[in-house]
Amino acid sequence: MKRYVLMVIALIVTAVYLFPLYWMYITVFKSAAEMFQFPPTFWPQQAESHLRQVFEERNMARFLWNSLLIACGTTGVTLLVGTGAAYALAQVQNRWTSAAIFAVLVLQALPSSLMVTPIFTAFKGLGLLETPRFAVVIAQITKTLPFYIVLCRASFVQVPRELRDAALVDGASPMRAFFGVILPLAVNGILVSAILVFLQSFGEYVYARSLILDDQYQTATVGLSAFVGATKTDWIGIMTYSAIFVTPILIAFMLLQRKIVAGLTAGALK
Amino acid sequence: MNKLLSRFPRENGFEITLAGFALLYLLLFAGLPLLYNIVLSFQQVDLMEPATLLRPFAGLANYRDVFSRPEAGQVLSNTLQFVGLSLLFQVVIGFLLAMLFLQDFPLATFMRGLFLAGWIMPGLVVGVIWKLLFAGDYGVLNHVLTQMGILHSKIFWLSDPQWSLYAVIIANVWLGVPFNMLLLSVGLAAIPADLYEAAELDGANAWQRFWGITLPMMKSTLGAVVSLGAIMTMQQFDLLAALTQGGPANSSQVAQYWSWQLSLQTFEVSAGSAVATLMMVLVLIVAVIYVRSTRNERMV
Amino acid sequence: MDQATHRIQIENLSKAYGPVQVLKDINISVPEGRFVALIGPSGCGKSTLLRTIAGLEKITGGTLRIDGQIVNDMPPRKRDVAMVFQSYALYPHMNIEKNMSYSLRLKRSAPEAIRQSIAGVAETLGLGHLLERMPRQLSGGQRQRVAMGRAIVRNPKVFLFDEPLSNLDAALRVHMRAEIRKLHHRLHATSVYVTHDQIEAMTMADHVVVLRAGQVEQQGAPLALYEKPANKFVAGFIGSPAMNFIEGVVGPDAQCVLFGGAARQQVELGRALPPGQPVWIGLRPEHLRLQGEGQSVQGVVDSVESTGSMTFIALNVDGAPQPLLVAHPGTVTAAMGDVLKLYIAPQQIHVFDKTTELAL
Amino acid sequence: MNIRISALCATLTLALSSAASLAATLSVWAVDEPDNYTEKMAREFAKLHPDIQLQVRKVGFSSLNDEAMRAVMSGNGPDVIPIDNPNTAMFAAKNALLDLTPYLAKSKVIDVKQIYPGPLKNASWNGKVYAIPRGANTLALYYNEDMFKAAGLDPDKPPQSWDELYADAKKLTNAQKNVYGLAFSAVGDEEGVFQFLPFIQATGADWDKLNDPGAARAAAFWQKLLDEKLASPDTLSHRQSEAAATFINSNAAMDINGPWELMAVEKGAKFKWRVALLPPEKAGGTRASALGEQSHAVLRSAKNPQAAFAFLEYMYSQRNRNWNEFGMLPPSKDTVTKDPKWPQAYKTFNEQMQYARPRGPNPQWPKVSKAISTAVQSVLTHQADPKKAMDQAYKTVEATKH
Repeated sequence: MKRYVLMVIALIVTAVYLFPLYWMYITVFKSAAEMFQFPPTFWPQQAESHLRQVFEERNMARFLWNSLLIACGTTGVTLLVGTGAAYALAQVQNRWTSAAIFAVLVLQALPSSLMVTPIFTAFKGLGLLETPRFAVVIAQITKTLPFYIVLCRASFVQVPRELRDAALVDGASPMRAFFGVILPLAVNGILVSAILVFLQSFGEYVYARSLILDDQYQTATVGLSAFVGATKTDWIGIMTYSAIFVTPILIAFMLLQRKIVAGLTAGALK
Repeated sequence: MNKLLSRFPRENGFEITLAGFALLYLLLFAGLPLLYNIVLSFQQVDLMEPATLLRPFAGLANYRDVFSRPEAGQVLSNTLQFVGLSLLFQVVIGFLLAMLFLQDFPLATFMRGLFLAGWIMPGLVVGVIWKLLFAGDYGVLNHVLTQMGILHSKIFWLSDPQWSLYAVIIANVWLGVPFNMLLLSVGLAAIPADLYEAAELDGANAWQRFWGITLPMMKSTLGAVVSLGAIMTMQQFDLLAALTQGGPANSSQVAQYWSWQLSLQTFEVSAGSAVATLMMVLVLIVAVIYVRSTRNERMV
Repeated sequence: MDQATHRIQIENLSKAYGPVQVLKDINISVPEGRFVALIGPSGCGKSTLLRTIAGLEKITGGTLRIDGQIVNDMPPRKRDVAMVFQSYALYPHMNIEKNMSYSLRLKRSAPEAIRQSIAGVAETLGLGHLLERMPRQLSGGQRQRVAMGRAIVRNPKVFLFDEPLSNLDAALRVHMRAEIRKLHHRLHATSVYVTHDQIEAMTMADHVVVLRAGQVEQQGAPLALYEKPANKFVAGFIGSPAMNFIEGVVGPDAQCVLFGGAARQQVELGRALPPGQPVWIGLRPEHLRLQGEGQSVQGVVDSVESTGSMTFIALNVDGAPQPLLVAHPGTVTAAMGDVLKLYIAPQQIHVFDKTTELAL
Repeated sequence: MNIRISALCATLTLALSSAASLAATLSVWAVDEPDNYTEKMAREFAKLHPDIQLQVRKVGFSSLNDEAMRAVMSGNGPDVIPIDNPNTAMFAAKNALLDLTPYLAKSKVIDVKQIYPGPLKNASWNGKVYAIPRGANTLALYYNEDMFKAAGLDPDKPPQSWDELYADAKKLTNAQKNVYGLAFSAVGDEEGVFQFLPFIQATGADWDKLNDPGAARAAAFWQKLLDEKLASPDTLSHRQSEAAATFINSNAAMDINGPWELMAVEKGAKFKWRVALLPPEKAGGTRASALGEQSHAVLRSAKNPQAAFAFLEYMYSQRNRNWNEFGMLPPSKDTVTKDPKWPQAYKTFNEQMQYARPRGPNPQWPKVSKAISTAVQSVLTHQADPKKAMDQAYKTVEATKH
């Protein structure tokens, strides 16, 4: 009985929480007049949609592809660079590593919107603006890396130290011990952190807006911002665009969520 | 760098290489821009001049300028409220949800998964959705609250200076709750069940078990969650840009957005950099808290 | 004995974390095939010492030789030592077979050879039917065996044990103790065994090293430590129940010790010590007799506990910081408040200097 | 039409796929609205000049200034940028723009003397021309005829003074039906300032005369409209386009807006509507309106100034299409608009244009703008008294002059 009471509570809470998402989808199918109605309608009365039109007119295929490439690149490099660092900062614990963690946090102190001017200037000097998507990847990593290190470090801390010792005594080099024993055990945490990094960079806006100077490399977030202009605010269009933008991630997430959540909760090794 | 490396115990060579690479990357691509910002805050800057570090030194004039502005006090108070309230509600709601979904009931895992969906939304998208929800005349939030009898007249969330900051906070809490729940779930799952059993045998009720076991065992997780949350909240920008842009009349203005407006809208780069530098001090404090919370986290 | 026959030779070894000395001037030699126990209270540095032998901790002074070769800077993988951890440290993501074969696979031994050695060891330890299982599917005792097996498979120069039995229940612990001992007899493998349980040390080891605060207090054969403890610490640490101590002063005749304040008592030592010297006298509970003749110590019964086979009586004696414990076989009738006499032979009395605590 | 689109697509693919030859590359920034003017023009221009390799980047209107500033600073700018007209002075004063005066002297396409003085003033700095206005726009009063009639008002007599505007708005407001009398934008950036300036200018004050009591009167008038809920309290966060949307969807009976909304109004409005001149403070008093629209400038760092100027000439040459295709008023006297759409609106906006006043020039316009919008918003939210707020803004504006 108690289980079903809890379930009902959880259902209500979840429904309330997901309401904004519902509202986004419902608005997609409303007409402008209906959207401005008060009291608002909770179900579109004469459903219409401009999914196809928005997708094509806004060149979303191209934008989404660019977003995907950038997110994959960012996630890949973050994993490559960050995993080892997270492990190192979990494994070695002394005042130097404390200082390093401190540095990692402080180095991402400022929002991208304030970092972008010096980064733009520097990238121009380095010639990185010639490869705009790569430039965005490089810039985004400064945000995702600290975040990833901090998250991932926590899962490395969960791996008992004695396992590494055992591997070393068994004849593994520190590198073998890392790849053969520690990495497989932290893989859940790594996976989850990587997914979060991916999503974070898929939704990144500021660096893409400023570092990509050619529209054919532009990302979906920037495409969305073009809707909100001085002389035009097309709410239905914005919601349609947003829905097209987030639905693939939502679906991918739904498919993966079992694994993610299971990985998270079973993460603690005994 | 070499001298620094030599001070590490040599047996950790492999680990040092790993960490060193990441740190070097961050120093290069995040450290230098940061430093640039700090330098600017002590200089007289004309943005149009070519990029150079040699500009007239201004001492603390930029800081005095920032503090002498009429909106300075409000921005400070708003920033503290924005960070403090966002964190408070994110952590409390996240904690409650994490505990709820840790219980055994049908569909628990599935629903928790759904919850995380909120977090994968880009800040910009969340911003525009909430702007629609908050709309005073036709927004659904006003309708629902009125129907429930909580409100008697519409609140103009984004235009009423008494509400605008809280509107932004509400949206930010919405955005941050899944992340908090996620990390706190992991922490909660790591608490051995026998501790609760032991406490129950000792006659502790649920409330006492929470204060006696859950909270102390979650100390380091909470430390991490709070400090990461604080840093993420101080970085929140897309949401502000989409919702109120600091308005009306600076009523929802917070440091990060103000700094951006000064630097890149009115092109008072020196003042903008000074605000950014002051923000870094705040982050510095949070980072200290985080690093302290990571100590003694290994119980083995 | 020359160095070559010593598997492990530790000379003046020291280890410091920054300003904190955790090991000081350690000298231990372990001949081939010997079973050495490192024992001491927690925090004495015994585990650290073991880890320095494994190469998991760097030493900051002295030399450490394995098979005559200095290994101070040698990484663990080159030392050819095997270690059994307190938590067993089984790789959770590998099944039992993979766990046991990990080191051999790292050495790139032939798969057939690996299979054979695993089969052999599994047979010996009775793990044959568990090879496909994952560690989490095993009971504590089984895991412990796997940890042993993982070490044995390698046929290393040295076995290191870090409190391997402390996570087992009492019965299993006694059983495994015997089993490890049997294995050692069969394999004749040089072993260093860390424990805080002196019974384990006494029953299993050929050679016991007692550590305190990073220093060796005494080392030698188990019985030698029991019979001739070098100081009050070792005397108190070795033996169960622990030795009783009474504070006293050597009498004017140099032959006896006076103690007990107003209710003056004395015991004969059967040897001469400088008169007037303040001392501790040490009396083992199992040496105190309720019936007998000759000299005795008198006390008031504080408590009586009987296990059936043994009766433990605690008596309050002036001059003893703790009540004197008597271990008496069988059952004894005594009640709280009774005054009892405890008989003891002079040669069974240990005497330690009051200040240096060294045996006299 | 179809042919044109496919030709466009062909050019587009060509532009994206073929390797760049630097000598003939033309890099253009475009703001995505209205109706994609700059990008459309660039594509047409590139089609006429196959040797030119076109690169277009869309920039959000709100980030135009800082993106352009960054581009100038790093020397990595495009050849042609759009500038919101009050900001030309800022870029020119910072020496970022190419002085077009010598080019104009030789030009056979652009005759500066024909350009209306307002737009020209907004495109010049220190007597030199730095930009070519692509057109002009101004604000007027849209109103819903059906609602006028329903409220017993005469659609032939739109408000002629602030008092009438107030009275009409009051009659038109119907809280039960969620209808406000008036919609406009007081949002906290340039858009809100753009809407506010006509009101203070009607009183005799101006952006550099905010200490004039008229400025406080204008602010107080806006305050009254909001306080009495004749305009939505969300006016403070509505952009002009959102204000227009409430008008189009019959949630507001009148709307102060520009010609760029004509197409949206025509498409969306399910009622009869008209456009009237903005009312002066007192009937028969000074009329004023804002002067807006983007101009196009060539950056000093442009690699190909000849081609860039040729592109500016091309856009200017197409000015006859401004009204019908893009909802923009022409930039010059010699423009001929054939069969103007929405003739009533065309006439009104053209008339209103005579009262349009340029913003600035002031090389620190963004700072001026920010000061004004903060003042307006703090009055509307009752955080400051109109007089005090305007005086404070005046001081800030004065400080930019030194």
